[in-house]
Amino acid sequence: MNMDKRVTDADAALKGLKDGMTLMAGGFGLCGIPENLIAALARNGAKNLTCISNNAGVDDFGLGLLLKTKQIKKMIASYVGENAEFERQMLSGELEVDLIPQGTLAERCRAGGSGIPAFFTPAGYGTEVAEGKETREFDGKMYVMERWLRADFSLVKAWKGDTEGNLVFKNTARNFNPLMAMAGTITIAEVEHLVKPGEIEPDHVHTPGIFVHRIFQGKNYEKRIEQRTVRKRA
Amino acid sequence: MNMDKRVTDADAALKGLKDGMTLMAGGFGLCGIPENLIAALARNGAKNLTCISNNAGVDDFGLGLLLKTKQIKKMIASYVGENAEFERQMLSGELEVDLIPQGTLAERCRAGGSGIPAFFTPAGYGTEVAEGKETREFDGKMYVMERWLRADFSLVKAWKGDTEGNLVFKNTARNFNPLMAMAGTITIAEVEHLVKPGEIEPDHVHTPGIFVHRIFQGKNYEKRIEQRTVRKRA
Amino acid sequence: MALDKNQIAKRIARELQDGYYVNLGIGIPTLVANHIPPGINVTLQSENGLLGMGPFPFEGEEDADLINAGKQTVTLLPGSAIFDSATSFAMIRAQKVNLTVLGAMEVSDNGDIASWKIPGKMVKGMGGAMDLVASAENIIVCMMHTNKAGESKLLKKCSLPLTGVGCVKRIITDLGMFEVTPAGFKLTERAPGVSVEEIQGKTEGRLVVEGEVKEMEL
Amino acid sequence: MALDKNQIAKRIARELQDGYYVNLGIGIPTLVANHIPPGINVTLQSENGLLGMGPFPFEGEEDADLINAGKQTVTLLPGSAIFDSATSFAMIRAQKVNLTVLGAMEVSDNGDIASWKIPGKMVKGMGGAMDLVASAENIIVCMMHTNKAGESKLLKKCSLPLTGVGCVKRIITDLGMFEVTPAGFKLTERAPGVSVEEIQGKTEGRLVVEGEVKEMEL
Repeated sequence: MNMDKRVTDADAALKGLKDGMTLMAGGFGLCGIPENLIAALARNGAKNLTCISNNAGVDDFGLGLLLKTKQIKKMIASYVGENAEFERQMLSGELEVDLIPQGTLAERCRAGGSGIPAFFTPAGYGTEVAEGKETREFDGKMYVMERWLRADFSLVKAWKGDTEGNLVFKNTARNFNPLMAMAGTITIAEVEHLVKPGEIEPDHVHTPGIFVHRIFQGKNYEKRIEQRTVRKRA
Repeated sequence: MNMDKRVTDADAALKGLKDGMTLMAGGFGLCGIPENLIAALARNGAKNLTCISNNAGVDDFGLGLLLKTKQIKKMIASYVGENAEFERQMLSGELEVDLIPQGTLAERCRAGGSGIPAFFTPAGYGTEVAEGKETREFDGKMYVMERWLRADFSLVKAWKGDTEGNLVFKNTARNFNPLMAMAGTITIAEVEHLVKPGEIEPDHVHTPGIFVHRIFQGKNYEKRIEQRTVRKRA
Repeated sequence: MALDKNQIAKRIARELQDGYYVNLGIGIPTLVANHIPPGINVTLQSENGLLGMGPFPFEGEEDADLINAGKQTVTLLPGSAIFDSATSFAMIRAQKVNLTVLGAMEVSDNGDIASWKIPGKMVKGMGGAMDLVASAENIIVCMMHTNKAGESKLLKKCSLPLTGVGCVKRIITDLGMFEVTPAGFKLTERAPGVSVEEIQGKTEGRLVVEGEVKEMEL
Repeated sequence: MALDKNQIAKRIARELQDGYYVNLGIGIPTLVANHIPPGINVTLQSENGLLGMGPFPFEGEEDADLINAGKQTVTLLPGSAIFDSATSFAMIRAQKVNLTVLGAMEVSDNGDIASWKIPGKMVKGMGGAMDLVASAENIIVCMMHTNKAGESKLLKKCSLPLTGVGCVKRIITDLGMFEVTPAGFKLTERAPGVSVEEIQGKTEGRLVVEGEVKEMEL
């Protein structure tokens, strides 16, 4: 073993990224998004990107930053309701948008990282999501055939990672990150804590290092909360 | 929350098991097999069972015990080379056997527990495994369509479990156990350490409790080693 | 009198059974968690990857890494489990979740539901709703009986793009509770003080009224 | 002189590149781990759910819960990861494993491989071999050049049930190293002291010999 996958920072991690590429970005809402990599992407300036992510950020954070700079040509997501600029670009036709069911999105990413080119799911049968897709009955129920999703670059955020690329996520910041990590030709992980091999229990690894190609410790995490809901102490 | 899924022991856990049912049993070789549940099955005496398990145990341990008592009508496995009685029953036609690629077996169990009735895999294309199955080209490569596998009862073994059914596996005893846990109409987990809710970190759970219906602490684990390979100290 | 949102949630909560795993959608469904009857233990599944969702955190204890599918800060409970989005929808599609409660814009009398898009106007996306309605064996839709213009949301045929076909089994509105049957919406309970005639007048889809329809107990 | 098993393993080990993830099959392939050249870091994947497989344990430290795909007791290394069987074959099918080394009963000159069954006689099952050969971009097959009866195992067409079609890229036997090309088995190296004529005599499939064939360095 001993494969040191460290790169110096987010900018260095994006080496090889080109206009027109397909990217995946982990996160659910603003929870578990690769903040450093998104900021570096905005600096990088690559254009005509296809972005696959469950959401599109908010106007001034997350993938919203790349919408502002008009680097995104097409967005594949399941829910984009938090972003006014997104809605404007979509309704005006500036932005291509492919909205797909959340479970289908998750499974398509996993399929891309599992060598499964297609699978059947019940989600979306009979709706416009199934238009143009093969449908089939199994055991009396109707299903839609969905294809895998893969990315030139997958950008994920983990809580902890070691230099071999093994990743551990924290709470619901896990979400799409492990699935997108599997589906990248080049997968970059930014982590809050970069540790030495051996500091993560093998049984606690969520993403085995084989799926990760570059890793670095992120900085200045904002971790913005979208809906701060609290209760009063009794 | 607070769903107590405890049953007293392996015999009680098998309540409702009937002749002719389909069972899954976790484990790879003798590593991570549900020892207590297999012993209880032999006592239970249910017949004409279809067993889905990566291997068939050895002559006097693991699923080999159920071959001896001729409770198994059909075996679905990927590798059965360690069991002379198995080979005898198979070659004589007493036992129906469906041998399938190991990765396909794992994925079919996961599919059964994921509501995915069918998927495409490259494994077995052009071989007798693909006979009678749909094949299709995706992006220039040929694939075989495989169906999900589900079981009336899934028998799994974990290292630790809580009364809500959350499971944690140890080292390579994990193998097929989490996948088969997903695919059972009734999933029974035997664990070496049964603990209270809250004693397992939510981030460390390998199998969420929703997949487990009955749980008990096993006893007298033999954990037999098939190939004891060691090195001398320098 | 028509039910308010909390009363709708309270009525739905009476459908919970001990040991249920439940997925509650955004909006009125979320309120159901506040009305779980004593003695009934249910486990809440949040499709962003959490089983055993606890209440909102105390002020100052919010964790940005711990939210529910509505992006609200929540807490863990003893026995909670965290998992990725693929595993989350695996358990949904494999029907391990016993009850799904969600909102809708329209429902048709054959059980179709529309909830995610108003073409050219509101396009937020379906999130996990399409997976949930296509998979759940037990779905309760809750919504207002009419839209802001006073038009029925219980229709012969949905006018908006569908979220799922023939999947809704039960509907609770501010006016009553309905089962979807081959003959149409069967009225099973009236909101207290709401007449069958009022419900008939506000229901565009086929409505089935058999015998005396009892008033809802709250 | 024909190579022994350790020499075959040693020659294969020279194909390892720094940073490779490698899956080694049961038998001769397992021996490759003993010959990894200095300065080359590779990570061994065992398809029962282990990345970063370490050496056999010291006597008395065997753990029944920690085995490799050959069911041998092994150890962990700093940086090892454990996963379930579906994830294990996910990484195999997604071609994250850089090199797969496995044994065979027969190989044909178009790259077909037979390794799992002798009908009516030996039916152990394919284990993970079908997944591995159908997925790996880089497969080395190692085996004896002939069977116990002295018959060639490098054939025009496999006589036994196939494990995979057109997937084998390279073969190492006790007699030499071969690439599978459209014209057949191309001899790239001879075992020390083994003549091209001997190899030709023991190869039933199409053999391509171009120019001087160098002797293998060990």
